[in-house]
Amino acid sequence: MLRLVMLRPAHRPAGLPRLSNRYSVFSLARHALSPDKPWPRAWRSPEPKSSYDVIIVGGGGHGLATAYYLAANHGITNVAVIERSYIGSGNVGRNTTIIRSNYMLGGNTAFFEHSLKLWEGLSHTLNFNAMVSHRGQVVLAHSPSQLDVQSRRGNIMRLNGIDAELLDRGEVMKTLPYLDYSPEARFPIWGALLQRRAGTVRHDAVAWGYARAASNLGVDIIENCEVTGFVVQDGRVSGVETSRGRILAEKTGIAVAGHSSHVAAMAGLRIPIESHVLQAFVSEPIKPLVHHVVSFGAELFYLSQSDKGGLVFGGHIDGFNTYTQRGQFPKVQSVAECAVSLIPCVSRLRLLRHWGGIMDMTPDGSPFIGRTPLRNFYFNGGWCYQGFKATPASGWCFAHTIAHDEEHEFNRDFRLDRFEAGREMDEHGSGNWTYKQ
Amino acid sequence: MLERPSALAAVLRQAGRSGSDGSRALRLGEVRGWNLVQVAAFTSTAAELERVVSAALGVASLPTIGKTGEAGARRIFRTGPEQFWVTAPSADNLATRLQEVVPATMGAVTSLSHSRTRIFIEGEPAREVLARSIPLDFHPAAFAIGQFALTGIHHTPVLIHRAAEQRYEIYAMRTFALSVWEWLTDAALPFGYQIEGSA
Amino acid sequence: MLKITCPCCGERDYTEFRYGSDASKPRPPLASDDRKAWHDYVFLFDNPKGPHREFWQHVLGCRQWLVLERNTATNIVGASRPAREIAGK
Amino acid sequence: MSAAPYRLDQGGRIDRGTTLSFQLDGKTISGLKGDTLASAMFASGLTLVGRSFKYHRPRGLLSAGVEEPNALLTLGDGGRREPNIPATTTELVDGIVAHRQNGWPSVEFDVMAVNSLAAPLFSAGFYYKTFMGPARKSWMFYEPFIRRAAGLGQAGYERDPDRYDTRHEFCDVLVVGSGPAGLAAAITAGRSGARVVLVEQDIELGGSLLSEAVDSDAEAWRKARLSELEGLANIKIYRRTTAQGLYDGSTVTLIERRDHHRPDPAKGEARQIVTTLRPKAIVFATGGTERPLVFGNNDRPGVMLASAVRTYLNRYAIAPGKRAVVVTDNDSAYRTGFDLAGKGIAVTIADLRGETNEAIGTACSQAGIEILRGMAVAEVVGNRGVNEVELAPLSTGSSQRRPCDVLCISGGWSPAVHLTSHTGIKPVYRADIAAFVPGGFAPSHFAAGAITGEFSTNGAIRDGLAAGRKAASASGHEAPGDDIPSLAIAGESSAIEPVWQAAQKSKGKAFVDFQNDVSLHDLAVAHQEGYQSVEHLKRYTTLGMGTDQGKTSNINALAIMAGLREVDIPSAGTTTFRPPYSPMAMGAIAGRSIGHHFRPVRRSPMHDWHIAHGGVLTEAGPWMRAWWYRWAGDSVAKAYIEEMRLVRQGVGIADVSSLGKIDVQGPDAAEFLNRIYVNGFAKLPVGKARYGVMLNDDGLVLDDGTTTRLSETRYFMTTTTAQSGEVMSWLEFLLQSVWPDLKVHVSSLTDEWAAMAVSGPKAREALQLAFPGTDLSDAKLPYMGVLEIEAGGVPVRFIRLSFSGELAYEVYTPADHGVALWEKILADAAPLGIKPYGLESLAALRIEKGHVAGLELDHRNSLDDLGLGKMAAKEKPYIGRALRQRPAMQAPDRWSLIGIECLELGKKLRGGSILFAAADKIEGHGRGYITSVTWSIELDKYIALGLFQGGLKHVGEEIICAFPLKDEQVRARIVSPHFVDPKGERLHA
Ligand SMILES: Cc1cc2nc3c(=O)[nH]c(=O)nc-3n(C[C@H](O)[C@H](O)[C@H](O)COP(=O)(O)OP(=O)(O)OC[C@H]3O[C@@H](n4cnc5c(N)ncnc54)[C@H](O)[C@@H]3O)c2cc1C
Ligand SMILES: NC(=O)c1ccc[n+]([C@@H]2O[C@H](COP(=O)([O-])OP(=O)(O)OC[C@H]3O[C@@H](n4cnc5c(N)ncnc54)[C@H](O)[C@@H]3O)[C@@H](O)[C@H]2O)c1
Ligand SMILES: Cc1cc2nc3c(=O)[nH]c(=O)nc-3n(C[C@H](O)[C@H](O)[C@H](O)COP(=O)(O)O)c2cc1C
Ligand SMILES: [Zn+2]
Repeated sequence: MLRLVMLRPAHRPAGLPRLSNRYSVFSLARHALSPDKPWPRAWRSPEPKSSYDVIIVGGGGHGLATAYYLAANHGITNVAVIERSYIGSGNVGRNTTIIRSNYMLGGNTAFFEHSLKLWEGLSHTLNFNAMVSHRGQVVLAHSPSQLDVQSRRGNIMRLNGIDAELLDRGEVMKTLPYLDYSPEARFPIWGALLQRRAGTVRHDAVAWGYARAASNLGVDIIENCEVTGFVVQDGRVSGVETSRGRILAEKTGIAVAGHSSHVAAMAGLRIPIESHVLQAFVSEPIKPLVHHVVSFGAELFYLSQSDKGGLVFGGHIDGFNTYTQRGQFPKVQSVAECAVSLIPCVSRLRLLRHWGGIMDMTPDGSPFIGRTPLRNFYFNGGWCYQGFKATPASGWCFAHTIAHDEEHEFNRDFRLDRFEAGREMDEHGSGNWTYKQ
Repeated sequence: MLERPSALAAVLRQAGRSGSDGSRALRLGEVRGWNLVQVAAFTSTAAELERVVSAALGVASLPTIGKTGEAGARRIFRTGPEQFWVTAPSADNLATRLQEVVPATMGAVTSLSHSRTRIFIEGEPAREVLARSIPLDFHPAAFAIGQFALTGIHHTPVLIHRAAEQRYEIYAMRTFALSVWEWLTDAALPFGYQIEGSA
Repeated sequence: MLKITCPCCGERDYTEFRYGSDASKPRPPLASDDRKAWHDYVFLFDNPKGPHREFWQHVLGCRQWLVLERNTATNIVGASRPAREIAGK
Repeated sequence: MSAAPYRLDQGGRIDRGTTLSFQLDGKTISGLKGDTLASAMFASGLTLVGRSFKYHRPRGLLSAGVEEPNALLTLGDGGRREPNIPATTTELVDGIVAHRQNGWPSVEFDVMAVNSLAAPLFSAGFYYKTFMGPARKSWMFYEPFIRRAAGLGQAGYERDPDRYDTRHEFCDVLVVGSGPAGLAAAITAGRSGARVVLVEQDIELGGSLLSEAVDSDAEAWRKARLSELEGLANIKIYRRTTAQGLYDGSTVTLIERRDHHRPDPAKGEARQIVTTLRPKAIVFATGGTERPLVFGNNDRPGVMLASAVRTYLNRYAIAPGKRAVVVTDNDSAYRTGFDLAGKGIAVTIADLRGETNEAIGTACSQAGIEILRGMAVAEVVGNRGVNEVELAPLSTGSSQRRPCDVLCISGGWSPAVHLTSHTGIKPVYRADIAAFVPGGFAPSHFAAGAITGEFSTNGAIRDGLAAGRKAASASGHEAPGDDIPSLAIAGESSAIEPVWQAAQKSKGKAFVDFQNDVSLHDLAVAHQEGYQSVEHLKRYTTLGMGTDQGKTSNINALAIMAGLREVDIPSAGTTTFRPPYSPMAMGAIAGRSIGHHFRPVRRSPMHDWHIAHGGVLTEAGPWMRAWWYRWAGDSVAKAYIEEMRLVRQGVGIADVSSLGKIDVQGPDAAEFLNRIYVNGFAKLPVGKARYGVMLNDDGLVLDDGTTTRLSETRYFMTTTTAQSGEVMSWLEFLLQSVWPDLKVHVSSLTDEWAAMAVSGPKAREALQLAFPGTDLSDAKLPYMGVLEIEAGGVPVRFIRLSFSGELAYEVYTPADHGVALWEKILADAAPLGIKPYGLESLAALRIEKGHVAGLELDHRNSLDDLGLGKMAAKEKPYIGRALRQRPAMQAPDRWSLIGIECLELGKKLRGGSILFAAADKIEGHGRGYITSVTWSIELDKYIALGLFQGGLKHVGEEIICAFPLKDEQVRARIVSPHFVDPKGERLHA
């Protein structure tokens, strides 16, 4: 599998804009010297055509990446991305931006590592600085058996050519001196799994960068256009109904994350997803304080510091399905409890803002990318907590699947019907969450 | 009867702590020497069970949820649609009595005497301490004397009963009792508290 | 704060409850070996944007399972009933 | 020169009797009680409050309230260090240590100011366009510089010594804000007898009235209202308390600041308290915020909001200088002119509007105020302060210069619609007042005063009265008809003709967002590049993303963008308002649920005994459990071996009280168990125990344990420690919502019974010594048998089953008697050398025996994976049967349970090792992994349990256990997981 990753020109600088609007320190200088010379639009804002070869529903990270790779890798440029609001208005624009490839199940490891490799070259590929920061992620273990579980993960990573290091308590203390190592700590720190190549990415830039590069390759990005239905005839989808009229397409793919069930239902599909709200939190901007992505092991909680200076926190879903992009205060409290218990010095930092995003939760915590019971109709969703890091590979694989009407081996196991076969992909062994909210 | 060491034995030996103004406006401790029996009907036998149990306890009817019923030294809490908790002094062989009147076909009688630790908190700031622990309205009008609620303190289930104007009794799970105690005394810190009754 | 009215205990914070997902799915009879039916029951969701009928259990309370009507587009909660009243229906 | 050159010698709401002093960048500065840090600095002539974020431009006070974008200080030091605190909202108390931010070496001489030379390079989004080369990961090189340049204040690594608390509160009516509207609402609602809570972020009640002269009618009115408030016992007043967010279910979070009390954590005093308030009805009376005007160098120190100047003048008795210029597009700013003139300050008002209301005009000439109509700012002369302003006509005419020390600006007012928008109700635009007002309200929510666009004091009072009455009745109370005296304030007027960008002709950068240095030019760039949606604009330029959340900049920005797009303001829309209204400390949100109190601890009845007798405890979920005992060694590695030996060769006792225990009662109990366990329970005889496994509906293993039949209708079920809660809820779900017809009742007995395992060849002897009168012979109590006795009036239950594989008994007694029984067995059986053993050896012993536990029961495995397939009954239905049959779950090559023995002396097996067949290339995902490992005292080698592709089909085959994290590979062999006593003879001994 890995060799395959090498062969693929993952970061081939496809879709490099015409020199005139290529970004560089020189273009900045040019514009600085002649302030009246306007910058070109980052992406075109065309009227929708009456038909396309491929329509991608959803202008989030995955939809835009899919459009880009359709054009860049498969030469399919007569493509429209249809977004009901502004691009990046969904989870790509509201997530805690962590990227990593510490996955241990067969179906996951290669996919997420492929994604991390694509991240590594992304700013170059797109000629848009997405601030891909490989600052490293430390996943803490609070008991010997948790350390064993981390070890299994780390070993799989190493066996697949992915960087991973096991830290003992002392090494964690050196790396993250500000954690609570006192006897006061409710859950002592035993060690951790470190992936140095993991890190964060400037989330909005991912949407804009893919949009710009795709647009430069001829993809139409159509904002403020809501898909309200699909044109379905005897088991085949041939277009979409939108708030701006009917648009036909050879092939249609949906990548609408939290709205997956809702949109799939328009095509008569019932899928294994429930939509839950996940909250995120940011503190006031401060000078550099936390230099890694830190993940708590006692409860689902993680934080990192954005380049702008805010500490960005994330936790668990609120725990009931909803389509409102706002959370409940008790979850804000439990996240603050985790933050202060893990890193006592954040006590005096102030929460600036908190918000929510609609998460497409699946019973086993793994996503779907592939064909559907309907012909020429493809589905991408069910990303749970992990879709941001997946963005490049997801778009890459979804584009492949749509172009060849066949799953790539990277997304072979992300099938919509895997539960019928009994092929759950429970990466974290948390079991079917629908029993255990 | 063997003496029964308390789940709070260690802390009950302490004296308490003075609050920010040097006084001890609260009294905390554990109520000892009582038993707890749970009696529950099956959906279809609810009415029948209420009849025989109220007869056995010598009350006209069993209380509705939220209100306690008194039968001599015994106190009755409805803890579910057709489930009751009855407390009584240790001497009272309540469990046996109820087992006699409630056949297995009618319901389940379960002794829970050791399952719960009964913590009391008393004094003017008690309500504020509860406000810092439980998401319920303890305004005297909203939570009258004799009322009780099944709720949680610090993530653990409790039954809280307003026993008097400024006295609340908290039935906490035995295995979590010390945690609940630590939580309450920590909340009580600014007001000061005297620990009563040593184990 | 989502507030849920427990048919037994009255109105409480949702934090006293445990969510149990969609309550409108027909559960196949125990004896059924119909894998398709069981698969649909266990793994598929309507997950509607709007009125939703769902299970909750009052774990920090009377431990009753109940069925709540809630609008997932607004989080506005409606009526709740003891789960057993709709059992099998 | 006096300590406070700008302080007037009369007026203001400061207590001239009480001088307080604080440190700013090491210098001692004094102020008066009633000052904020900002007013104290201002009074003492300190007008340079900080440096700007990007260009490090000198900045002064813009406002006098929460909206302040510039005057952010770092307060305190050590663990109390707190960055980004607005000087305008910090009440002055003695001894505050403050530092200005973002200037190096000092705010006065900031070398980074060179940035402003390169300003053209740093236009909106510049960092998306560069820092990409030369290499693929180049950002890793640039990022540290960018990070250091970004951020505002510097936080420290020390632990916060202060204490915080959280609480819950309920009331009938909440009134947010104590201006004229809020006061009127609170009093009206209060008169109805409703439980009213009034919250005000300021230290005093009165809102905008606090900016009125102390000898005014307004002040008299305010005092009268306060005394009525004090008289109403049912009104609870929270000062220094901000309503931070409105959440679903009409819940509001409050944060109360008590810093001025200097709370002492040692005495349990909280520095800040967060309250989750659940009002039945709410009146939002949050007022409004004045907007700046956008023109060149509008960020110079000395350029201030007109209303703020009035506040400093009237509330803090500060004269901002000798000469003032006021620039406005609306009437409200004139009152600043009047009040300044009243203090003998020369005032010129430049009104952007062509003509203005006559009455005001005449009033001005009477007050000796010069009015220049249709004029805009062309140039602000001065760098660290304002010396002169050049005013240019918007249409024709000649420009004028006016020397001045302060430039008061007003671009109109924005109602504080934050809270009312938090639950998703978008505010709507009203062109007549050029402002967004709440777009609607949830049931029993109301608003009054400036938040609704009612900008007159009297109107606000009327509004408040009406809203207070409505709120009272929404909460089930009726307010009496009584009125509230009205209050007419002379010169109050708010007519406006908005001029969103008054910059056409002006020199220098025109700032829209002061804190994030977002200028008019940046908006233009964003527009050119297509970041035109207000949300894109915000994210691309960071406009409104600072600590002030754009309170002074958002509306200007979206109006300007609407202009660039040539659409109207409503179709441009606002960005989303999110909590908190103003930043709040993480520590305050967490309250006391931190450190030891982070989560509750669950303790066994024998907890204290273990500690007192050399037990070393460890976390197991919520539980603290005895891990190993010092009698057996000085480290877990040594001790668990000794403890194993104890059990294999003699007898030991272990605390297993954490096992889930469930009482299952009723005529249908047998049927119920028969449905939930894969194996049959219908025919289990009374007095017998049986091991059972439960599946979830999905056919994967949920839990295992033994269930004992105590009588025809009563069973005693045990579950694993980890799953006890899950199983309990699951059983209740089935009984209540699937099979309500079954006559079965379940209740948790986990807390009721203490449990101990007495294990080892001498276990029977040991118990016999403890219970001489009881016949424990194999005949009386065979394997899987149960015996219930009374010993000294205490019930004791023996269940003969074994986790270790040795002759063993689980002994149960009511929890309070746990220690007594435990000690009795230890004492009576002492001659046999009985000792306690802990979790580590417990686990090691079960590995030797091949019992699956937590690490194998990880929700991924099927019955067959765990080698338990044969347990499943053929005929009877049980939960999970259907989905257990899914093809992939029946596949022959699934990973299933195996035993592993180490083949290399001196090497150890490790949990988490990946397994390969001897011939395999060591890469990829292998054929399985190790779940649990122990040293086997029976076999004198490391052994393990694990899952392997094809499982026991491969018994005898050699495998490689790879642990690349430590660069280890160990040769091992697949064997039966039952390492000791495969035939189970010891069990039956
Ligand atoms: C708070 C939070 C934190 C997270 N943290 C992380 C993290 O740290 N790491 C990580 O890897 N993942 C994280 N995730 C998950 C990740 O953000 C998502 O899985 C991922 O962004 C989903 O893919 P997307 O970007 O395509 O979705 P989105 O950005 O949501 O795109 C879906 C788009 O579809 C559009 N759409 C919906 N319905 C229609 C319609 N009818 N017509 C047209 N368009 C429509 C939406 O408007 C939206 O723009 C987090 C998620 C949240 C909410
Ligand atoms: N254009 C104008 O002339 C104009 C514009 C706005 C206001 N005003 C004046 O303002 C007054 C309006 O009265 P009002 O009562 O509506 O507003 P107000 O400004 O007098 O009072 C609002 C109060 O609410 C408080 N507040 C705001 N948000 C809060 C929160 N989240 N938590 C706690 N407290 C919060 C503020 O601190 C303030 O004290 C009138 O006197 C009017 O003259 C005039
Ligand atoms: C990684 C990250 C960092 C953020 N940093 C800030 C910030 O510094 N200031 C701010 O106001 N908002 C910040 N936000 C939150 C956004 O303002 C916004 O709330 C979020 O993208 C959700 O959009 P919405 O609130 O418009 O629904 C950040 C968001 C993310 C995902
Ligand atoms: Zn209840």
